[in-house]
Amino acid sequence: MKRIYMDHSATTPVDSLVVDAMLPFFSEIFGNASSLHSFGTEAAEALSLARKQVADAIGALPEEIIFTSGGTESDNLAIRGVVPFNEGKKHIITSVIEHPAVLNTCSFLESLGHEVTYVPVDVDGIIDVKVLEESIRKNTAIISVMHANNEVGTIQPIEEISGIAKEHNIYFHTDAVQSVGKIPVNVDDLGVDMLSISSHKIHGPKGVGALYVRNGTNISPIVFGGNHEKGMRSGTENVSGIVGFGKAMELAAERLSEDSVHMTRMRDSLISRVFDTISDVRLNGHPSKRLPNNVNMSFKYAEGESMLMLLDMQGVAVSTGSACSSKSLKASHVLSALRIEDEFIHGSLRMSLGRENTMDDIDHMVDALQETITKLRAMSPLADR
Amino acid sequence: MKRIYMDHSATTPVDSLVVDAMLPFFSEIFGNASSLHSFGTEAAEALSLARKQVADAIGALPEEIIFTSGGTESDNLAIRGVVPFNEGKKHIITSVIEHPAVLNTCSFLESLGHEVTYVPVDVDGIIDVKVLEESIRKNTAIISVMHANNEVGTIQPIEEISGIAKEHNIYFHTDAVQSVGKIPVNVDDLGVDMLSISSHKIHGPKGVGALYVRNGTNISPIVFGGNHEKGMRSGTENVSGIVGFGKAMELAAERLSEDSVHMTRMRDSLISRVFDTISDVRLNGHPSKRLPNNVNMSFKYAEGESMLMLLDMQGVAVSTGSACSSKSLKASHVLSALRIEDEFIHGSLRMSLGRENTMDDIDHMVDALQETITKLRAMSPLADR
Amino acid sequence: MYSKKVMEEFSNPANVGVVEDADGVGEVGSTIDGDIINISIKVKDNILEDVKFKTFGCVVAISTSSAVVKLAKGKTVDEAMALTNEDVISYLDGLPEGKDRCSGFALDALKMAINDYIHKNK
Amino acid sequence: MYSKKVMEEFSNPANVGVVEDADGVGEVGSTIDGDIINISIKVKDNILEDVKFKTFGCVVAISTSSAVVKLAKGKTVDEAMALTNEDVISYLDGLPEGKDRCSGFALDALKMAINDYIHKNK
Ligand SMILES: Cc1ncc(COP(=O)(O)O)c(C=O)c1O
Ligand SMILES: Cc1ncc(COP(=O)(O)O)c(C=O)c1O
Ligand code: FES
Ligand code: FES
Repeated sequence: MKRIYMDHSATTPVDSLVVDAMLPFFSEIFGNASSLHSFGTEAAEALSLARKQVADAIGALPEEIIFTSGGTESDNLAIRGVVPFNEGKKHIITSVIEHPAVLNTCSFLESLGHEVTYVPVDVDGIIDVKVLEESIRKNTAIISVMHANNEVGTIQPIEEISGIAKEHNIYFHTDAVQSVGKIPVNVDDLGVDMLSISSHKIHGPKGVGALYVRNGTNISPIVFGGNHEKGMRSGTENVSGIVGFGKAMELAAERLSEDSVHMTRMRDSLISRVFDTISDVRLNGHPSKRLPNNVNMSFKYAEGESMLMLLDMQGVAVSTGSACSSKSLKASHVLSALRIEDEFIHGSLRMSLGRENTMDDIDHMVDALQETITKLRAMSPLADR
Repeated sequence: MKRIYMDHSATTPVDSLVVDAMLPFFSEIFGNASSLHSFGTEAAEALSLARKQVADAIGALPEEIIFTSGGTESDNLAIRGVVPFNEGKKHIITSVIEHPAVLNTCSFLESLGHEVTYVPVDVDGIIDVKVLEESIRKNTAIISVMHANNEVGTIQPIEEISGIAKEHNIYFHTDAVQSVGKIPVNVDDLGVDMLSISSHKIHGPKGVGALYVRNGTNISPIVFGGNHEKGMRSGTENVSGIVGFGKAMELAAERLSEDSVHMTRMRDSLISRVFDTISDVRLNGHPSKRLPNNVNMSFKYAEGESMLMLLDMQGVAVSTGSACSSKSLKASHVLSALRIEDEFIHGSLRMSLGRENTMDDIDHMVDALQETITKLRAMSPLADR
Repeated sequence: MYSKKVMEEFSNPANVGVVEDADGVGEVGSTIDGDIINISIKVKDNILEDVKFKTFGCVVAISTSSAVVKLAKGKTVDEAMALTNEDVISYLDGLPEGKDRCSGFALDALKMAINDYIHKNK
Repeated sequence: MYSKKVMEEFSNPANVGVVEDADGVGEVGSTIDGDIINISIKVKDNILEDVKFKTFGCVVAISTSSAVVKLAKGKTVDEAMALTNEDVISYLDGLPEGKDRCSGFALDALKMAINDYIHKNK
């Protein structure tokens, strides 16, 4: 059976060029980058190159890159890192549709006595900039709004928000985990002080990421030890992982225009063909301000997990926005924030495209989806009411 | 030039069997272990196997293993993790010769108002158990003492200390980053509640580690997000890294007796040949209670960095306990704690052996060392006084 | 995650539909919650001659619906009323931890249908 | 990390030793600190005819010692006294950041030796 992977927002296959770049760093150039001998300096040089590759891809300076264990840690570091430098500033502004890495970091800080404003979004998932601006207080330490949403792909007006933050002299962080490699991400154009990236979302290895921290932005670490990464992130550097991440960032930048054209074509074709062939369906997220690789649609009379599993049996891998945590079948906080109607909210599918998908995959996907929906609707007591 | 690596306490080359185990997990079995589809379940199964491999190697249960980004994060998680569950218990006991991952975590907690007792060691590096016991207070939350020291290789009486901790109903954590794969490490024999491991010290990949947390031990996370690792460590799991780590743990356990015999033979030969051929030298650390792979010796009239660099030019990679941080030529906190005399403290070398070293390497090392010491002593104004 | 048996019942469910001229009907759930299970029965000589289901819901909801219907079919009213959650779960070779939310719904719907039948025939 | 020139001077230092019948001697450092630089000079017709060093210390200490001695040799007393840290560092094609602790010691030792000579010949 042909297997088609359309869950690139969850993770991506590592590009073969990235694997090739990593391979020498397991058993040949294996030194600890902190060691003074030649095994160490070789490793340190590899880190320098990767740091430059990451920096170049987002228009930053190498010294502004802190390597972390992934997007989650980067988000934690950005938000918790500024707190000690803002004695008395105990207010944080973020959006209701952030990734759990941001939301749960905020709840943690709330448990320590910080206050957090969660700014709402409109039905397309765009943050209410007016509410955001109004919620700024004298003691606001940081604003954190994601560049593009991982579930519905909506792209936020980051330039506008960063302008507001700058006006009020507040640090601004954006989670760009989903946008890097899909749309242009330049720290100066975006006007951000901090920006999170994750390697495994851009065909790099898992367990690596970075936080961009603009020169002059004071943060303190959240992991303590041997003072690696200029003291901002202790722990022996994951050299092979960072080398792969650097290569993946280089490739992402090089291929951005080609990749985004290719993904946009597939995305638009998939959306229009689903609308053409399946009834009672809606597109979730913004119709145009969305990632080129994100298709999030809801189907009446079909439940997310069931669709996902039937599709999987046909070799097609996608994701759903509804999840069962035993006590309840929870709709995702993002779809809820977009105020999706009850009949649609439990029947959402996210089909996230990648560089290696083809138009053939789209055909296959539409066929599998039709079969799946037909089958589930035939079973549903709601479909014929 | 033949290159000889004798810095295995800093990091190790990844075993080729480990690399082989990892390779399929980059571009073939690349799913996110949280995904419900088959790409995801394949990844989740790989994690389960690795969790069992790690658990089995230390006599633990799979559910007692939390994967982290390395030894540093494991140490942070262990010590900071118990704090929120010990309201009012604001006292920590550790030793003066811990790794910076423990010491700097403790200083961080001190900055938050916690109190830390740093128990001294004797001239061989063995912790003063009597002082440790006497420093226990009503509000002691945790005792953290490393299993074996990374610089001088001294092995601590962990069973004795854990017995004391148990008697007083205090959580006990040990940093076993250096001992795993070199001496037996069994969580029940050691009687520990928590134990840190790092993959790259045992021929596994960098950027992965684990914290063993005994069932019933309450800790809270230090990285927040999607609640991976049962909520104890958020962030998409580094599947390929964890698979490699699992394999490395399996190999470490399988080869333990063979490896330790081999390393002990090389160690003892290296030590006695250095004593035989070079004057004014001392062995740092305990003469017998030391890791089979650790040789730490100090040479009068020769400075550490200079020795290291001359050896490196002869293709031999070792490490030194003295480091220049610009303002001062700092002797390591470990050597200082062992009260090594001034003439010896800046002239220390750590030669840490690995599975792949041979008796030939020892010959080569002794020759290179003799040449190095001769050269530096000829230059030293002290040697002929 | 799911047992083979669960996936079998889920992907090839038998007895989907609504029994014609049903003697009893039971329905559990709502769209807000994300699942609805409808079970209808035909009873003859105190025996559940025909049982059918229609389910909107997760894998567990669908597979337990199919299982419950199979288990109930051919049984007497009393035997069917005596069916337990454990019967259903063991028929399915177990359900994964944390996925027990929907596991009782199908049985609830069956019993509701039987009660409906009993009530109507009192 | 270190420039080629630093490693050259470090691994092949010239003029190691103590000048016989030295006209001036300078010594900086202590075993506690971890480095000692000893420089001895022979002066003839106001020119540093011979300069030698003995150094216990790090790569920077040794390479700057060798560099200072090479720079001073053949110079007049005044020229040698005018040597700056920058002269030494540029001769070595730079020193890595954070490794500047020992960079001035060798020059200090040289000037101490020259002052010793001047003092003795007053
Ligand atoms: C928007 C966003 N932020 C953060 C993360 C977390 O990154 P990582 O998986 O590297 O921990 C993800 C992905 O899981 C994401 O989609
Ligand atoms: C004793 C000890 N603990 C902790 C660590 C930190 O582990 P990692 O390098 O995986 O962060 C090391 C090694 O650096 C170590 O030797
Ligand atoms: S929603 Fe059906 S079992 Fe969880
Ligand atoms: S100790 Fe010599 S430069 Fe640092």
